[in-house]
Amino acid sequence: KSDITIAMQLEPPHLDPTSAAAQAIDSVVYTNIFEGLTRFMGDGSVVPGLAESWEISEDGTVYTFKLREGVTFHDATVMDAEDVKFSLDRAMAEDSANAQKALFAGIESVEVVDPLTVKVTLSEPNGNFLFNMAWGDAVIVAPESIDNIKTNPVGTGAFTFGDWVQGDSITLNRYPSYWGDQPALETATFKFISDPTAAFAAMMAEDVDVFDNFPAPENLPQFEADPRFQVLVGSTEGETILSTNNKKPPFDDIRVRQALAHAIDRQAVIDGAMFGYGTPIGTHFAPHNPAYVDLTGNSAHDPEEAAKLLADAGYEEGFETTLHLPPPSYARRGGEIIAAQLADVGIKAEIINVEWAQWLESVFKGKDYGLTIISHTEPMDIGIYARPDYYFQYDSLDAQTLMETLNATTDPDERKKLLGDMQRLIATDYVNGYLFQLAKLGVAKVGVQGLWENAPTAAIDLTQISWAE
Amino acid sequence: MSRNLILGAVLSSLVLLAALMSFVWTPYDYAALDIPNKLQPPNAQHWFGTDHFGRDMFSMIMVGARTSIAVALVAVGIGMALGVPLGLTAAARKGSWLDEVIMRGNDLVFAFPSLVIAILITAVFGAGAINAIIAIGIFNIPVFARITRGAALSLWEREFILAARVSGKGAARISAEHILPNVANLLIVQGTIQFSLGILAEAGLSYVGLGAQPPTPSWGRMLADAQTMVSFAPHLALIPGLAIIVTVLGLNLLGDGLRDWLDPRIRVARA
Amino acid sequence: MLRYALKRLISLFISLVVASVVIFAVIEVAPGDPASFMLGVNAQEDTLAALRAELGLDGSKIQRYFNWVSGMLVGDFGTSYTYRTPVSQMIADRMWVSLPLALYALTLSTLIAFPAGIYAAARRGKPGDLTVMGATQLGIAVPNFWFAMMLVLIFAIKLRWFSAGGFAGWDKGVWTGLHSLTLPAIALALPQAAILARVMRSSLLDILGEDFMRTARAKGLSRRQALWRHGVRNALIPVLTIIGLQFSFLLAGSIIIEQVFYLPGLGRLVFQAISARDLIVVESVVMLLVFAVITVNFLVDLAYAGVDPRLRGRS
Amino acid sequence: MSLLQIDNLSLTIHETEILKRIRLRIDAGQIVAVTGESGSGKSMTALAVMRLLPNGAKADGAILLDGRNLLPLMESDMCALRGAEIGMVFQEPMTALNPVKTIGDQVIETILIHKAMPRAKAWARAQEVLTRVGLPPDRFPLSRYPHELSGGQRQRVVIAMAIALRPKLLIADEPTTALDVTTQAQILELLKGLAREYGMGLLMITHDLAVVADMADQIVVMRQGEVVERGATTDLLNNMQHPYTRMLFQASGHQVSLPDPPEPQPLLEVKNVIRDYRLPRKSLFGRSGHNRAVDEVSFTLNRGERLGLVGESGCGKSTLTKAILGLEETQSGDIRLDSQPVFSGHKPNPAVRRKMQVVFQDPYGSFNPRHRVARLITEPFHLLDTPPSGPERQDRIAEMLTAVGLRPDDAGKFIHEFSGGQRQRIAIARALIIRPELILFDEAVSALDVSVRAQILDLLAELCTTYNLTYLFISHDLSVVRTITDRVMVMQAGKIVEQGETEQVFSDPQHPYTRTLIDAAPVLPDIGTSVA
Ligand SMILES: Nc1ncnc2c1ncn2[C@@H]1O[C@H](COP(=O)(O)OP(=O)(O)OP(=O)(O)O)[C@@H](O)[C@H]1O
Ligand SMILES: Nc1ncnc2c1ncn2[C@@H]1O[C@H](COP(=O)(O)OP(=O)(O)OP(=O)(O)O)[C@@H](O)[C@H]1O
Ligand SMILES: [Mg+2]
Ligand SMILES: [Mg+2]
Repeated sequence: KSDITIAMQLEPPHLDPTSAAAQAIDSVVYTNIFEGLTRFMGDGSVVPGLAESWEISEDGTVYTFKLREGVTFHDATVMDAEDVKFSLDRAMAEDSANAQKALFAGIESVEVVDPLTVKVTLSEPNGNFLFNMAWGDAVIVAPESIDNIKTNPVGTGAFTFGDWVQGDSITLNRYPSYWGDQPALETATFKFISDPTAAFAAMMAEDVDVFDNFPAPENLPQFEADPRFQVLVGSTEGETILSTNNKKPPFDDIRVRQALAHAIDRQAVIDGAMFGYGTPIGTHFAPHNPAYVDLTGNSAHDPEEAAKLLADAGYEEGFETTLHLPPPSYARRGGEIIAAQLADVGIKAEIINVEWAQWLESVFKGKDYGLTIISHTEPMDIGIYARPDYYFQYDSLDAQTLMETLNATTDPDERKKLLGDMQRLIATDYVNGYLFQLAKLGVAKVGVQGLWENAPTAAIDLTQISWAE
Repeated sequence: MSRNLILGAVLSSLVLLAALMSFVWTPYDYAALDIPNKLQPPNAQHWFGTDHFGRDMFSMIMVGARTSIAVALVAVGIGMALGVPLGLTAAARKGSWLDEVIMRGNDLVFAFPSLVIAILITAVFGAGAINAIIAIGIFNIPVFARITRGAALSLWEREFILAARVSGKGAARISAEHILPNVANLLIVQGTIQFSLGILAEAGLSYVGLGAQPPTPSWGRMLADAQTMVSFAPHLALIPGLAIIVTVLGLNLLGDGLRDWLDPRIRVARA
Repeated sequence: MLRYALKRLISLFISLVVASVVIFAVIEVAPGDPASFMLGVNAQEDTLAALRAELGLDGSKIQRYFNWVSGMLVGDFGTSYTYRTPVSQMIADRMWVSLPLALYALTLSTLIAFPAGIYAAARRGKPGDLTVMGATQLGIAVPNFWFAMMLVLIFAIKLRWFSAGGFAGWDKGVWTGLHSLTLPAIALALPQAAILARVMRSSLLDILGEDFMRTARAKGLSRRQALWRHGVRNALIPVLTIIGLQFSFLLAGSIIIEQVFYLPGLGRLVFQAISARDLIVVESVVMLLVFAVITVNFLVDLAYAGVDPRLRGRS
Repeated sequence: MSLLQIDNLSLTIHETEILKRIRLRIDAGQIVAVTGESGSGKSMTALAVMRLLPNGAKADGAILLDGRNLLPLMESDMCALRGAEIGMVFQEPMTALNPVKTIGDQVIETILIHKAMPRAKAWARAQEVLTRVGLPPDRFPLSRYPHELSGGQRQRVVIAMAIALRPKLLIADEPTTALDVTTQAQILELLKGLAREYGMGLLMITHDLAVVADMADQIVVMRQGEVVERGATTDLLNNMQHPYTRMLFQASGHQVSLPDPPEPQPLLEVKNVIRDYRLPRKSLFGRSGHNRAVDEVSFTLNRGERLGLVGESGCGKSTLTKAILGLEETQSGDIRLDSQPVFSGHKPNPAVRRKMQVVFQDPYGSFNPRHRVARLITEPFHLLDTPPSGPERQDRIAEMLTAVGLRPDDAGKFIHEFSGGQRQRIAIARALIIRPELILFDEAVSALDVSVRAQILDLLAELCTTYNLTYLFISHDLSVVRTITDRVMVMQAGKIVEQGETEQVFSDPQHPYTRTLIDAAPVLPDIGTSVA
């Protein structure tokens, strides 16, 4: 069997990973259709992609990439250094619509040395540069096919774009002239099923072979009990937190934020909202990362302590605030539980369910909120705590200097230590309520092999997938 | 009194009773979570079992009845309060531009896809019971306007209206004194039907997450929450589903029964 | 004739203009920015501005309204903000699901409702009537999404006669297409059939009380013959109105059912577009639906004339 | 053996006794008229013969058609008889035909349902019977729909359907009550002709005694489900045995005597009044036209005078009433009461309006069923600047109720608690309560039973003496107008074609239309002498 149907919850709006934030785009195209200079592996490591190798100058500002030979785009044109320069320049440009433009902010210039060599000069050293180049937003595209990239993506990956039945499915086909090993699959169909019930039904009825990121954790025991299916539980980069508006009274008082942290029973949230799937976190960092520090004890569930802290802060009667909840069920369900837990210590949080567009507008941009629940899925994004204008409005000089030092540091041990300091800083400042690391819950038919268990980035790497004999 | 009327009245008042009762007593706090005891099937402690957060379903159904009734009732109220005067006016000014404007306006509202507009309204103003009421209420206006106008038009042809006009009464006065009381029956019957539709609409909106917001329970949201759990905790979907069915059924039967009961032909025969 | 058609057209036109203003106004005040929705939390201000310019969101509202309306007049519904494909093509694609689904459901409901309504009317007050009427009461009371859930549970998961949802597309054959629309169509049709059967019954009962039915019996027609030859056609007029209303409802009102069965129909398109703030799609689809309803009403008016010669023109 | 013989027919509907041991016989070619007050069971008798009784009806006794008892027959056998052996014509021609089928189809259906002949022949037969009833296919093609015919023409179609297979027995249940007098005369003539020509037995139900006397060979008088008297027409008319029969015939020809009118002194002046109605579109694509309901009407009504207005249905009588009352604006012309216009500046003139009141045809429909009598009859107080209140109001109510022959304590009742005649009395009380100078009676007695009608006419005459009434009495019933007015106007198609002293106009009509009208109206033979 060489075809597979993979379901996912959201449909990509279009197929250009370099001009939208939608993760669904990456799920379909990342490493399948488009590739970057470097790429993520399932375990989160960054390995060479279209760049076979690279050299980094002494001061860490010049990267010279050696490109693979014989790489062609699906329209048979050759991928060379010009394409790399084009792609990076396009992402950095004035009128670029790249959702992660910050990834390219440090690039000063891109030079074509020869058809297979590109030299990228940074304005200052950046320890994350290779990691940044592995993002879906940094894939290499070709000027010839850029005009229709949104509906007819042409990349260098192992699969070519086949067909898109809007609202229903996208089909990819094997690219015979792929530079690397030929994948086991001939065709792959991505099906979009947003409704959790429908997801369950589709899986049960065996309409689909794999469900990437199954939306209803409550159904997993049934799949586990069913010999037809396998359940893959892994981790994502999603730190799920109770974001707190640090500038809005009473949350500008650290005692109130600490009270909040002690009022929450993480395990209850994980059990109730995620049916047990998820790892408790005590700071904004992924537990599977070697640099992770377990700080959950710092904000252990202790309603009495919380009440005491509130009284200290002058809120013995509690107070009222809002809790904005975006659509995903971790937020909606988690929100109900947290609201109930907060109510126990006297905080009356009015639940306001919002759509993403509203969330972006009023919470993220307008900063008009008290509390909100959200999973921060970008990998290694602790840097947001150094941005005082970020929506939770944490303005700490310590954090900002720490991050600056970190960015300029390339030594792994030193970086690890700095990351640990940063984690401790935000945990003891109780910037946000830290809940759990979102689990990646995959369901597949028995016999499907090579699925990513973890999700360092939103990707469904078809090249690794195959059917057992 | 027909069987329909009695059955309908019994079912409806059962639901109403549960709703009223919930203000003073529920077996448990409807909002109290008890996650270790989640998803219990109906048993002696929890008559309707517990939901995915361990909340008592019986208490939630009682309080949910309150939500459903409140939303549907106010929505019908809006529809009547605006629709009936519009219908009376249109009938009183039959054939004038005012009549034309009112009726075309009605057609236009009818032409809008109601659910889409309801979703839009909640997108604009945020999800919540009040906005659900408005969204449902708007589409009740033309229903009542049309019914009122239709009935009023035939009343305006009646000789007793002519007699009132001979007595020098103006259109507004006649509408209030003679037309309104005579269309009241019809409005009551239609009211119960719209009420039951309102309950379904509220459930539908809550089902897509646009009705009353948690922790206020609502039958539609209970159903939505239950969706993924039907296969292993069917009571989660069955109970609110049956609650909706019983209520709507009760109201429909009540409406049907009232229609027969209030039918003038039968009334005269009884007198 | 010409005058009438003209009057009808003018009123249709005014309705559409008013509708377009209302739709535009409602949608434009909705909070949320399509550009930031597209670009997510890490987007930079300049990127957002660039995208907004690209989408044509930087002009004034009034200007945008006129662009939209004038585009529609020449059949150009604009380009979707999120999908970046022509809206007209997206609508056309979805129409191929929604329209057949609506027709399928309507056919089913008619096929159920007509015999049921006629049967009940013919047996007024007898156990058969009471049974049918009881069933219709229940049919109206059951929320269709709940019914859909039960259908999936039984027919897709337990019995596996149908797939749980999704739409295979027409290119795999009409039968496959219909097969995948069957459960949704049933879920949609049931409440509609209940309503229709009731209307059919009461309309028929009204007709049965008419003098001409007695005349027909006096000619020697049996009860059944009189019912079929003289009753049904006359009873059709109120039934037609309801069918017209139902069709409009089915076209747009199946959002929830499309959601449950993850069908790529118009309803879900609007639903998604609203949450993605793909304003142009929402505006155009709602506009189209309003247009469809008004047109269907017009067609129903014409159908009246087909059924009732009193409404036909005299030559 | 008689054609139809009904023996001891009893009928109950849901345990209520409707018919009590009815006996009746009809011979071939004979016309038997069944008469009696409303609700006496005439229609039920006919329906029992057809076996088309309402649900819950149980019939006992025997109905023999050519000696064969119909009551125990199977339904399918009855179907074979209906239309073929027994034809029936109903009262309402407007609704007796299926609006969505052509007249041809409907006539042919009778023939085809009995499989009497092939379609082509059936077609020819349909044309033949339609011609026979006065609808020749060249002028009235079979493809016409009922709505394209007038009431009289539709009734002819119904008759054509009933006689298409030349049944032995034709039952006609009030076949002409919905038609105007001239059309009525034609239809009755047609039925009579058919009965003679085809030798059919005709069972004709009517409450119009003049029609009965004119047509029937035999008369059957029914009352409360019983046959009280029967006999050959001339015998019965000359020798009525039962007091009910006598009462019925007397009431039909009831005469009242009015006081003499005072000196002419104009009260109401109507000059060149025109009233047009915009017609609704005739068809989906048609354009709307105009209908001139009142055309250049002028007349004067003097104080204390009783003026009659006659004319057939739809000639514009009610429209004129509304114009006089100032309920609707006229297109041109001038209406003045006491030399003041009823309409000034597009608004009714309240000062004038309070001097007029009206009594309508339908004694039930002209009252709001939800109000009590006291409120109903005091509604005109709204016209007064200072309406009486408290005990004064009570007194006025009591006075009025007494004046119309009711009791003061009836004021607390609802309208449905009264009989038709009492209701019309209440309507008159309402009209009188503000002592108007002019009362308009628009078909005020047409909906009443003959005996009740006689009482109301007496009441009017009495009130004329006590209150010195001035009124305009509108009716299509010439005999009533003749006795209750001093002067009369004849209206045709919106125009007044003749006016003059009542007796004069009736005894010596000048205008041809007046003559047709008087000729067409069936008259009761003078039976005053023969009443014992
Ligand atoms: N469907 C019915 N159910 C019960 N009672 C009925 C029904 N139809 C008629 N009746 C009653 O039967 C009685 C006789 O009615 P019928 O119609 O024969 O009177 P009629 O003499 O024809 O009167 P009219 O002159 O008003 O037509 C009346 O008292 C009436 O109330
Ligand atoms: N509201 C109206 N709109 C249009 N035409 C009308 C209206 N009222 C009456 N007509 C028409 O005006 C004409 C006169 O009607 P009107 O009611 O005055 O007749 P009428 O003499 O009182 O008849 P009847 O004896 O049947 O009461 C009729 O042709 C009628 O169809
Ligand atoms: Mg009768
Ligand atoms: Mg009249």
